[in-house]
Amino acid sequence: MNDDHQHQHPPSPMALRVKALETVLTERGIVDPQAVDAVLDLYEHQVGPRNGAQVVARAWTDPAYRARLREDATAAIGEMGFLGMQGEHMVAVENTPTVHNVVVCTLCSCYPWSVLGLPPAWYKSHAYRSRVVMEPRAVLREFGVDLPEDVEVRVWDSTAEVRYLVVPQRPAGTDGLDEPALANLVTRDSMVGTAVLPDAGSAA
Amino acid sequence: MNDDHQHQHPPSPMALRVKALETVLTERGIVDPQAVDAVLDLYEHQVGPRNGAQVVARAWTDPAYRARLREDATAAIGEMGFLGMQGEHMVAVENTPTVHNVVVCTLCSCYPWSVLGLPPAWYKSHAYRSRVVMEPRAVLREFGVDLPEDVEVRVWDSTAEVRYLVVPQRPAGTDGLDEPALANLVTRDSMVGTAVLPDAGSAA
Amino acid sequence: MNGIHDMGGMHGFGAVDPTDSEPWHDHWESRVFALTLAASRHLRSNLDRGRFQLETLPPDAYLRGYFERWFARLIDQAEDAGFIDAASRAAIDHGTPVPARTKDREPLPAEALVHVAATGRPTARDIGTAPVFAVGEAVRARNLHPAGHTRLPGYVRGKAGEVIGYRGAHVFPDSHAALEGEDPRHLYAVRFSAAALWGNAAPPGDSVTLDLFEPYLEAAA
Amino acid sequence: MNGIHDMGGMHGFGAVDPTDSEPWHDHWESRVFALTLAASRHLRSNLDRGRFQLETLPPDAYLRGYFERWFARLIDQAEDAGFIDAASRAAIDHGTPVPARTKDREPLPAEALVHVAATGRPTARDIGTAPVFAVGEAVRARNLHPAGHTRLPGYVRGKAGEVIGYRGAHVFPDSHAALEGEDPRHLYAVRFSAAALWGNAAPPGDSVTLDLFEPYLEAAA
Repeated sequence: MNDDHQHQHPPSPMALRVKALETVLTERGIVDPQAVDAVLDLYEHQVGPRNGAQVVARAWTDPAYRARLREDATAAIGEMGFLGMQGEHMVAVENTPTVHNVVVCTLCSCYPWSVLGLPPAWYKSHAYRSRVVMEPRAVLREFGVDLPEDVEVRVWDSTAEVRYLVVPQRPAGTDGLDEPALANLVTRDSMVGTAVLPDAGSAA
Repeated sequence: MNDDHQHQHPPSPMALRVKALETVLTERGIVDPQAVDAVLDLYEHQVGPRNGAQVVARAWTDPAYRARLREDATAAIGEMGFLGMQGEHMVAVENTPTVHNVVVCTLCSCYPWSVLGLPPAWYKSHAYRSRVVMEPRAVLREFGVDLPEDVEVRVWDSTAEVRYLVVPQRPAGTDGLDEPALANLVTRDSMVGTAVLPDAGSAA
Repeated sequence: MNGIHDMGGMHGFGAVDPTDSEPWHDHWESRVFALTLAASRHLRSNLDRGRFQLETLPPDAYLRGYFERWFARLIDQAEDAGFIDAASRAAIDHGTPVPARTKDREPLPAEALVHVAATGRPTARDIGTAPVFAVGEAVRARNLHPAGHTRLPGYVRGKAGEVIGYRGAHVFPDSHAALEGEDPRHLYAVRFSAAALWGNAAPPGDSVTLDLFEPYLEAAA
Repeated sequence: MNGIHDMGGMHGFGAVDPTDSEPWHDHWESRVFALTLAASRHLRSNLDRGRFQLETLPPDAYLRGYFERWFARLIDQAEDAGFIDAASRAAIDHGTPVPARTKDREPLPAEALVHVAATGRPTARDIGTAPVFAVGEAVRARNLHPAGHTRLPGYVRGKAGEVIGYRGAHVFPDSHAALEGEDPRHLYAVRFSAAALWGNAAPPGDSVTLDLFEPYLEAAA
């Protein structure tokens, strides 16, 4: 897989440097290349936003679960088997008609890997990190989310080892859907707080 | 002079870019190359720290002048003909056995050109700008100035169009010197506040 | 430290690009990510020290890009730990193959690494003291400017907020990053009104909440 | 704006090198300096706007170096004013000669430029109002975060100090940089104790004094 990928273009200076460093670290016994491949496989194919979407769909449909998620998100997410690195201590924050939550890590780019996978590049961008705490509404507009003035915006800056999962509002018109169908509606960005889920049947 | 200088080394990419921009600006009539040369001649050969040194030496020897410098430095420096761009509004701050003054511009690199000439590179460095307001004593130690704890350090951040001239303490052992001889002892850095003048006869 | 990484509230970085939505732009970025995890056993670092090692890169290097700085950190760590010297570092920088050496460590095997990733490393600790602040209490973030690692962002220092949650006691990053032990401290969710942080022009109901360690806080007057 | 230029109190830039004591490192730097002065008549800018044009460079470009950013500003200004287009900008970037064009302006002659440099451009103005604050009064720097140019550094915002001098009324940079007129305002020297700015670990007698415009200040409670 790696070779296929690298053969598409002449390798960049950074690609060559990384390859050289990997060679040294492998020869010295610092890394096992199979471990490198395995952890990439984990985050590219196993751990991702489908985990968080299942948590959200269950919270939408199971009031007792939702109560547990509010009370102790780490335990409630643990029930579903979605703990792991960068998800050891979880807090779920719920959007409502009057409250919109959005998550950032201004100091680096902390993100709840175990429920959302690895963060998108925009989450790690200097623009997002610097701006969303000071002008969240302007940033959200760049994501196409234009919040009314009477909706309270709560920004969560992940400054310690607590990781945040936004529980988006359940879209209107989804009463007939079961939990797996609901989970399919839940996008990654809606669980970071930079998207609002469209009503069912609307074009988006 | 320019050509001599440029022929010493193959021109750097920046040198080529600047030359190309100068050519465009000249052809379009935006700049007169003679004006460029003239203003460089002004700051390389006419306006420099010797101006400030004369102000300091006079303040040391002429109590009435020193009083005028305290009262209205712009007027007192104007008397000596040393006003000009980036020196339109001057304030003189005097070092004493218990007070040491040091000047910075954290936001850009404002500096009293008309009395000190153009600033040294260290004055414009990110290290100096960022650190001297928070840890002036540590920065001064990097200049070889180790101030006793009981000396009060006053940092002046040039955030508006007021420019500061530090009047260093007159070195001991200079009672017999006349004003021009005293001016020869006054260094640029002592008028920024990053140097203390050594006593006369000491090795430095 | 008051570093370039402490960028909450800065202007000048332009617009956010929501379409830049993948974890990496290039294959090498994924390798740097995974190498960093796979090598961690031998790098004399930890989660907090690793962050500090990013923060102490020269500011222009920090700004070069996310995985560019992970690479810079990894090569620094490898040099700190004695696995590469200046010559092999230069060779790596040129992207040239580096002479083979004897294997002198046992790398973390794939199963062990995946196990760590899939189970995590909790930072909560039991400590014998009661938390000083209560939920609902008014607190102020202290005006601290340590040269070392801290997780108290500049934009809240000196500002008053309210404790809205207690998170338990956790490994204290300021100590852990300095390799001075875990020194766990109570951790609180503290909510600041946007107006307290950014002035009265901010929308009245909006807020920013941070998880802040007890040593970062004092009772608000 | 809360830009990278507002670096007072930042860590991470290393030690100061007192031996780096000349105004420029290279001949081209002196040309950029003098070209900037010589071209100013035609560049639709002013002292304050020129500073803002440095501040709004991308942070990595800002950090590239002092005269590197003066060059970046000058070429931006030349493009803004219509003297170069994208093609000639690209040619300049490659350092290649740019096709000759008709002279369409009158440059500032040498004598006039030297006269300006040698006499200056005072920013003090007479305004009809009395200053609000008196010497000796306790004031607080407002917690302002404008997106535009300002000369209120981040490190004093929200902090209390004392007015130690009145400087007269001067051109207000926040307005002048936006090409919205001089709007002169009263200017004060305000002294902050180092402890107020940096916490109680700072040496007790030390202080930082800034020249701050009246709109940056409020009476301290």
